[in-house]
Amino acid sequence: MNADDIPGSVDTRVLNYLNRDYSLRSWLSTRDHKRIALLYLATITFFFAIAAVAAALMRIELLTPQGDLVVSDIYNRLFTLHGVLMVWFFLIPSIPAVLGNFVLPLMLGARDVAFPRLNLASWYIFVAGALLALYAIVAGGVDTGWTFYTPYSSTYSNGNVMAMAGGVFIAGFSSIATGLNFIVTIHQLRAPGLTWFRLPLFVWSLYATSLILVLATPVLAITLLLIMLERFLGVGVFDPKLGGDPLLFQHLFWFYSHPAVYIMILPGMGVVSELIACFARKRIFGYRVVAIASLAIAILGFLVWGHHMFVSSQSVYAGVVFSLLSFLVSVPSAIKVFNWTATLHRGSIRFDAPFLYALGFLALFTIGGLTGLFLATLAVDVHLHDTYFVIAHFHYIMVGGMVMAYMGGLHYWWPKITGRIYHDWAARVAAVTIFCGFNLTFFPQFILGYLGMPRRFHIYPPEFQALNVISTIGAGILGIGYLLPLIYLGWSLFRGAKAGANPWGATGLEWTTPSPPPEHNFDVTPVVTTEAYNYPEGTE
Amino acid sequence: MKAEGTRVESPYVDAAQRALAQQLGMWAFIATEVLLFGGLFIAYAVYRVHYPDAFADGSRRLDFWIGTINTAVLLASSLAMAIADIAVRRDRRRLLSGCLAMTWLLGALFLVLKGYEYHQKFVEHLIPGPHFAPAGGPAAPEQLFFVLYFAMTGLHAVHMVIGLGVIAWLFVLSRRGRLGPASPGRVELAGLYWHFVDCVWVFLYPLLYLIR
Amino acid sequence: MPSTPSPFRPVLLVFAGLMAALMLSAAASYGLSGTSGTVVSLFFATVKLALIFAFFMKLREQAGLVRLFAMAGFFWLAIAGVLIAADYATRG
Amino acid sequence: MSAFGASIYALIDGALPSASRVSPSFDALFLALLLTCGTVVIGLAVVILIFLVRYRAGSPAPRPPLRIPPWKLETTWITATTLVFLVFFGWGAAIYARMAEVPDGAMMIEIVGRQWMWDARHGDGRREFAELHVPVNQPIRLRLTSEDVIHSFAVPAFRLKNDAVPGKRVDTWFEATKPGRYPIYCDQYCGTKHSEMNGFVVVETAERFAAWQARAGTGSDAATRGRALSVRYGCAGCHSGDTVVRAPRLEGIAGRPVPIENGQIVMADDAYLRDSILLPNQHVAAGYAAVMPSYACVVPEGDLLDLVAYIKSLAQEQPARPAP
Repeated sequence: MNADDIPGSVDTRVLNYLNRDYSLRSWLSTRDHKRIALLYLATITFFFAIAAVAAALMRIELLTPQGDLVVSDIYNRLFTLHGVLMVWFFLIPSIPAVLGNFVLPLMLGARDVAFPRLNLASWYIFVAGALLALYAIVAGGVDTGWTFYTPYSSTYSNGNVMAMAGGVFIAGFSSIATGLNFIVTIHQLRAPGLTWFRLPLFVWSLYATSLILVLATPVLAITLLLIMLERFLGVGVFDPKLGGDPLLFQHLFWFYSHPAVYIMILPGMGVVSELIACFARKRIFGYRVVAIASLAIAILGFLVWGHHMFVSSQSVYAGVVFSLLSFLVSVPSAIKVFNWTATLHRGSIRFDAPFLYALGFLALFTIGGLTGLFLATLAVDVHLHDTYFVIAHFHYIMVGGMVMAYMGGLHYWWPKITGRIYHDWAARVAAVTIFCGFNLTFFPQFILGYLGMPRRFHIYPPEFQALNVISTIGAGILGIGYLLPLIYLGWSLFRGAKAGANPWGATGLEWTTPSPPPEHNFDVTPVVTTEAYNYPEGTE
Repeated sequence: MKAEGTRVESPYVDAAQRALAQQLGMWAFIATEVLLFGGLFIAYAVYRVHYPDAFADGSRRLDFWIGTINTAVLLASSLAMAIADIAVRRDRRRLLSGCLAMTWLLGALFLVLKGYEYHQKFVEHLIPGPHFAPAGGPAAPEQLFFVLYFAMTGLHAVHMVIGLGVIAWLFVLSRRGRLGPASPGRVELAGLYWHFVDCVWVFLYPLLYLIR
Repeated sequence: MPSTPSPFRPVLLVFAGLMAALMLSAAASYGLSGTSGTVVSLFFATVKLALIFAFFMKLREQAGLVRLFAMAGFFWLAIAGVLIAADYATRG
Repeated sequence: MSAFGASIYALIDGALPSASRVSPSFDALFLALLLTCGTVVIGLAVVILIFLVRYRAGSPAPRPPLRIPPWKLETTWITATTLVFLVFFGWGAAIYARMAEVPDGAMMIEIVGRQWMWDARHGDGRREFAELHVPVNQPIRLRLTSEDVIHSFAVPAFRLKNDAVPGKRVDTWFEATKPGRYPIYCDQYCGTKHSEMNGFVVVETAERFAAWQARAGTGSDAATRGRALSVRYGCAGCHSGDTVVRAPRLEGIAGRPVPIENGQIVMADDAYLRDSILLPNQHVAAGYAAVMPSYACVVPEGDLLDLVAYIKSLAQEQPARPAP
């Protein structure tokens, strides 16, 4: 029953996790972290597509200042759908539940995550939440925005707030299950010799992410529960007519939702560390600083939520405190950018597609992070708050940062996941298209925001039209950029060349096992004797 | 082995590693629960400071004796659970199933008393909403107190119901002789959960019943 | 069995302590009100929590890592509480 | 197409006027941030590009080990970043503190947000919808509130923004420095017609503002409207001398200390009057039974302002009877 038995296998066909059983039942009852990762991949791709269509409709609507494509109510439902699905049903599970699930045990030299059954349960919980959210959309939609601000969401909205909040509430438990699983896995299932400071940086970032998942998500859960209770009873704790305080909702909501931003970006940072080390053929500069910066971001990230409330009439003193803490949390992020840049120095750089995505991440995340400073600066935020500047800023982080990293990671581990290699030039073209389309879409929105165009505006003053048209054209290019990978990655599944165990010549335990990996990941439990990214340094 | 399609169920090297992993997992889950209830406690604290009179008035409308007796009942059920945990390690099977039964019964008694209290609140028009009409007129934001009362005790009761399900399952296992010193993990983990739910009530009791 | 101290002695003593704390807390609520009443009743609740965590949940005999996990939830709750209080305490 | 052309022109021209007392200091800070961040972005991009070319795989560039110890580099850029960040924090906080402090002698205007319009009430009782006339070079205190959901009163030309939260009244201020017409937006999503909840601030010279006041007529002032409302809501039924249900008289209460049930004394300021209507049993006047129902769901925010104004207008009348 242990790993030593496997070499005795007489089967001529090489068995791996994909081909050992093709039945649907074997997929739906699997406890294999690699298969669960693929279940997540299929699910979130579906939700990404729906949310992207909503975004496309909004961008087309915003071609003209009048509301001529859809009426306001529909527009409001579109941006709520886009926000809710993108945040909770795509971004938050994207890197952790897909790439993390697949790669984490491989990186640790483990057979699986600590609680395989819980892992499968988390996917089912996720699907249950997603179905409820889909029901809310199909049954008429929700028009609160993804932030569910009270008292609009609790009293005034006539959308299916109960179902949507319920869907997010349920999906939250899948986040908690994943986070809990990862934390215990990283503590308990590291291969012999794999000490904390020998871990790949992706593992560090997943650990930091899991901390947030476990400690922040329950606060969102209880907040949504209170909203549902308020809608159900007709009275509730956030109701100003009862003496309740709508700002308390914002505090509790952002206590989750600001750290949630780090749930979305930290795993991206981890992936990018892997990519830069691999394609520059160098150990990440300042490895320990980068590793600890992940934890620092996770912890400091809990102290800054009040910067979403500078103009909400929270106390001036609280505003000052939150502003200071927000600046402090940006220090470790800035440090990471410097360290990645320094890693390129005297490296031996190859320009494969995953690395192009990593470069895209570096550029866009830097812009996104620096514009965050504008919003952390109290006086400047007063002007920019709730304008398109904010929209542009967080899309630079979420899409420019996270989605770029996700795509980079997907391209990097694709040969490991599928055992096939995709067409490299097609992937490079897609990376460049996405980068250009993205900037064309979102850079004009910084200017729009500076000029004062509020977010969530369906009809807007005509002087904002030119920039909106540019933005919509960019969105078209971005959309094409996202369609390309579907084509060449799909094509590679059938026609792609077979990938060896280590097509990139990378270090890391996941590259020591065949592609696709066997069901138990490793024939022999690996023993680690070196640090991560042990590339030959110096001359080449 | 391979041809039969069996797989190594456990990712662990040995039972000790597995036990520690489960401990860690359970405590991480309890940290999650602390923050889940914590959101309610924070909302409570904010309004309690804002409206001390309304909260004192609301508290006076709760049944002090049911609250106190229920606290004692829960503490006793925790004791039974703690004894069960010792019993399973010493392989005292009859004591184990007896203690599990005791834990379950005391937990159920708690819920019955709680249900009776909810019924009382219904009769006295203390359910928040359009029919909220306490005798003698409410101190104005008093509905806030009752919304929080029902949210906090309701969430706690949901946890109790889940706990009762788990303990009933353990009881069945113990009657079948499936619990013993070789694998004390299940009783121990269920115990952690049960004691934690108890701890939540330990705080709900003074915050809801003892304001004067 | 009779010669060695009963293995159940510690938990029974803890239970006695819990009941004592409960009774003191209930009795105190008759004498005290307002802030002092709140402080006293929360003190007794904390005593009960500490007893349950240390003995019933056996935190006393656990590895340091487990204790760290047990504290994490309370630490993060304190973060939320302190910063929210910072807003409410300084509102104009 | 003409709108399109105009929008391009607006871009070139700098479509965002700077028209309030704080906007120049805001603009200076914004520019400093923009230059700093722009330098960092361009600097990083240049460095990265150089590395990419020079250290591409197979290039002949030598790659000797680094001679500076890494910890020196790390401490340098950690310290530098932190210091730069602290400068911007302090700068922003200083301006923010100034924005929060309403200057003395500011002219008070109450703004009520409701789905989906801005309702402005001047001190002399004039009301405006979706427009706000103010004189130039005169500090204006805005008292924001909302009747339904959270709105946000934003005037980009003044770099001004504050949420209008139901159940709260929050003060903010501005001082316009250039006559003109500047758009008001609602920046907090507030429902179906959120994007149509717009308006204009019309800043005029003192003379033209006086002319506007004369032209707009006096309108009935808040206190007069409040008197009518007090009849409509039945306040007078209890709160006048000759009724069965005894309740405190409203005359001479505003601005005076009131003894309440638990022996404390509270000052009958705006907040007290307002709470007494919405949460009457919170501070019951000594000697009276707690019988008044809450008007929290009955009186909209706008009417509440008028009622409070009415009660305040009675401040100088005969004092309330001492409690029996």
